[in-house]
Amino acid sequence: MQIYADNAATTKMSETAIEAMTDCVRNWYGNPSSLYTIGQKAKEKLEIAREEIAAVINANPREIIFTSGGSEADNQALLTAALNGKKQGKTHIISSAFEHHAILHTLNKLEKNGFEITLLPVHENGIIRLDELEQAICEDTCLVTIMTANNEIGTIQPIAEIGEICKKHGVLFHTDAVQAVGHLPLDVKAQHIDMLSASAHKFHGPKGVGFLYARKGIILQNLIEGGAQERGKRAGTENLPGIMAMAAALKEAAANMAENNAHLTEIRDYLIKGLSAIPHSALNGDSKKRLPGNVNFSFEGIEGEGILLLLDQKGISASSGSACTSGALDPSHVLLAIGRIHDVAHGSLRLSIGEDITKEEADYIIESVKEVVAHLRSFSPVWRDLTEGKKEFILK
Amino acid sequence: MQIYADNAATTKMSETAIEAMTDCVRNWYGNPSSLYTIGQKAKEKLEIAREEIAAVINANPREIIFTSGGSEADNQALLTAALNGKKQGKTHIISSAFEHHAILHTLNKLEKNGFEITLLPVHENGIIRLDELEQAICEDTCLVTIMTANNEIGTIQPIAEIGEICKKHGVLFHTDAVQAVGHLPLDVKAQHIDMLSASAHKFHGPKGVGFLYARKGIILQNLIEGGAQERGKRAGTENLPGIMAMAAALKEAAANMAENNAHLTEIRDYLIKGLSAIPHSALNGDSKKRLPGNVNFSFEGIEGEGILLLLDQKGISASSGSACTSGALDPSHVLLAIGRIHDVAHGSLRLSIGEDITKEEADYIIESVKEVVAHLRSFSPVWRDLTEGKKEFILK
Amino acid sequence: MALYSDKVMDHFLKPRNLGVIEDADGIGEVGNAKCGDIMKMYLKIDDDIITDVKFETFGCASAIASSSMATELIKGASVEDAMQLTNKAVAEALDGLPAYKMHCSVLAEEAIQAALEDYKSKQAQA
Amino acid sequence: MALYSDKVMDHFLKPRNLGVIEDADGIGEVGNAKCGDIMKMYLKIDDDIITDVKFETFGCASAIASSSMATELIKGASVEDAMQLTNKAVAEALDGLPAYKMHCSVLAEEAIQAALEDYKSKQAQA
Ligand SMILES: Cc1ncc(COP(=O)(O)O)c(C=O)c1O
Ligand SMILES: Cc1ncc(COP(=O)(O)O)c(C=O)c1O
Repeated sequence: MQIYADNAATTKMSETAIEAMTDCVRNWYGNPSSLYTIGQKAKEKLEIAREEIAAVINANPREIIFTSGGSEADNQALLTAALNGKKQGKTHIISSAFEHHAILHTLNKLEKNGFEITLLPVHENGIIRLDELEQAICEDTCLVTIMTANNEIGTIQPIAEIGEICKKHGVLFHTDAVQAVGHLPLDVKAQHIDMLSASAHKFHGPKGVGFLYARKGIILQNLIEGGAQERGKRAGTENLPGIMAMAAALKEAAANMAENNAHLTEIRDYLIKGLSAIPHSALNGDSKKRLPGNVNFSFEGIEGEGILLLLDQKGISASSGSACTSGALDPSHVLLAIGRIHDVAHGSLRLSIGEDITKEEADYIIESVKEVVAHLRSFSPVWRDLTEGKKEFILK
Repeated sequence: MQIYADNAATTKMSETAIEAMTDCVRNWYGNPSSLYTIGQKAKEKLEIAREEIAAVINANPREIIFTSGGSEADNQALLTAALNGKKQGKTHIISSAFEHHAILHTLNKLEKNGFEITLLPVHENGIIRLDELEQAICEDTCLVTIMTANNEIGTIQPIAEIGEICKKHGVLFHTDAVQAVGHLPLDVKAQHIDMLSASAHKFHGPKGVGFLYARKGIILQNLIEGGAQERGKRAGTENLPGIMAMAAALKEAAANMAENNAHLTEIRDYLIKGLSAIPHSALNGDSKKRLPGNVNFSFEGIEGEGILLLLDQKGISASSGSACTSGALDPSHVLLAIGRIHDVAHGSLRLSIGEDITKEEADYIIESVKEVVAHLRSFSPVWRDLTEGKKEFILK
Repeated sequence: MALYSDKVMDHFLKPRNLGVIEDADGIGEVGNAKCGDIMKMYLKIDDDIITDVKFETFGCASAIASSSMATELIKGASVEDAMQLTNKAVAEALDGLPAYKMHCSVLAEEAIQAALEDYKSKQAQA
Repeated sequence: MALYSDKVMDHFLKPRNLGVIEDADGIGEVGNAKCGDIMKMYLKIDDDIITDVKFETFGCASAIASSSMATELIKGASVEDAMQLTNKAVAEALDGLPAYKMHCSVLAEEAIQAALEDYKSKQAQA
């Protein structure tokens, strides 16, 4: 059996998206800035894509600029808020402890440049507390940036409530919605979101393209200077095949969202139930307020890479921590942020299932994980110490 | 007849490149950072593409990082040189007056941040003078950035000699080779190039992907912070379909370069000869030291947009100035830089022909341009004044 | 969402009233080559009615279309009515112009005004 | 250009000498769970010859493979020869390890050393 269960890292493009992309490279190859028919046709396609994407999050098309992905959108959003804040003498930014590195590393850079950063705790359930957010806001605060859904443990933040609080205090609110767009209903107006980042390859669109929503009135700062594309806010010849494919994928995802999520949630909960039978294991993050496709477990006494590679041998693609850091030695900052101690954080597994997953596949996953965990524990000195009572179990 | 003659704005993807792209989205959809087989296969493809691209410019694969295009590569190269220069107290940058806006606007930004910018004149032939370059270099100079070939008039700079001079003075040398890569032979070692920017869609690769070459030893500054992709120098999930297609397109372009250029040069010179028959017209830029596919003329007494739109009616796609600025009212900064006065600069036409152009098509272009120019002149008050002797012709 | 409306393209491709009137009663020229637009209007006026109008334009497609449309709008009108012609009317008659091309319609209005002023000052002298 | 060499994968998937030796003559344990790697080595030594060796490892694939390979390399060797085992030899025998995984081979070397030291100190006491 072959089961791709790492859709949080990247997804396979949908047929609709592939068709939109190949249609574009064959038929709409003009430069949207060119005046002749071939260029203007491309421009037309570009603006239709913008409208379609804006519609999905209830934005105005003029509030969408296209980027090369989620990281670029995050960087530009933070740079914008920081520079605009600085002009008003405001240099305090609030975020959360378990943001994606595109946010955290940018905040580090801003910190070096004199900004003060508050990272809210995300607690055991992987959700920030609104009272703590409100307490953290001060006169100096120019930005709150909290991700819509976490990429590792899938927990969903109370975005509308955060938006409300930010609005009340007159503070900009950005959300990294890379894991949420195409998977959760979003409404930038109703949720009072000022800026939002998205990346196409997380919802069956192509890699290397994303978008940044910025509410009318926010003057974006350029990350990339040059030509006058994207109303002068993002230079570079537009990646029209990518943009058209992103729009096609997002439309499709939005249309099927309710159906997909009902199915995903069912299988997710089935997986959670199945894996919970493994002794001394624990689900990471809130069991309900999480992405419909996300399952994340820690297994005591073993290390994650072995789990992955053995599952790979069984045809299952999964991850441990985020893809970006799986080469590193430190355990996931996300798992540490929800209070998992190092020993346990090392032994974690993320399954991010796709919409076409079946119950049979879920059964196969459960059986495979059980086998793999048992195998790795069979020669783990840590597991021996735990079972022999020389050490205390952390996960009961 | 349908003739796409705006290949300097963007090219149509080659079949080889389209195949590489669709192969990737169907078969190599994994995230190269993932540990399982699907991810590692993607990683393998990524590194093969890097090797193929590096080979074409005689670089080491480790010296190539992938970007979202030429603009991003330009921005990152300049930012890198500027920040590294500043650390050594060097804040002077030399460039040329007719660089692409991705360079010029970034230099503007650096100027606002305390850098001193010298823009070398490019003279009537559109080529900088080496003695002027050498004179401009001072103790404070941290970067020379001169484009390999100009995007509007196609003139080619003496890159190896510039590299030599920079090396002699210990100054970093970056070249925006967006118009040159895939069209001219380049050898970063022989030409002493420290950094080089390229964009795939200019050589029949996809839009939205490019690369930055940075010689070993140059510590790149991140433009986009986040994950550890591209050795930590450029965050964001790799656009593997774009990268594989770029590699395929570049390999193809390199393999056919000599043949393509012989053909293009012949047709280019044929077009130049044919269009020179139009009275009071002039070729812009050196007639020999120019891209094999570039023809750029000014026609006195008329304005460029009309030329374009009438040619479009005849099935010919061409441009006036660069695509990015053709919406603007100012004439091209490139034409002004080579000394064309406003009146004449407004009436310019760029034809950037593709490798598959035929002599018959060239004849059709010549006839069409002649007709269009004659038509527009027939009701131009400027042309009347010129022919009635009330004004003096600038182009003899 | 083409660059220009069909009307603009129509007037650009088939400009109405192209040319000069040798014995014009009023001539107006506005704009300059440096900015990329020059319009010249020729009026034939009988009994305060514009009986003929011709134009020459150096400029972009929308400048050409604006001149063409402006001549259509004032042909057969009284001098007084023609004086009321606004750039907005020209742009609207063309089914709109891109924002950064609105100055073309302004030039057309100004060219007509200039030609009418020329006519009036000639009348005054006569 | 897979993540790991075939040798590493082979030793990870089919680790040699897995388990414990109940009456071991030397036991060494290195690493800690916080860092994500713990290796425990058990030696049976007769006449200064390592007649049996077993290991347990908590850690990534290359840690498991390094332990496995290290046991293979010293099985049947004299204590003196085993003392010479370097992490480089382990990594080379595995056809290389990624740079950021070299510490796994270091751990394997250290675990063997620790077990041998344990054996020696027991010998000295006896
Ligand atoms: C010389 C030059 N530099 C940079 C660029 C920017 O490349 P891109 O549009 O792919 O970002 C272009 C083309 O637009 C160019 O011609
Ligand atoms: C939450 C989150 N933010 C940002 C990103 C970055 O997106 P991209 O890799 O498309 O730049 C990712 C995925 O990698 C993500 O999961």
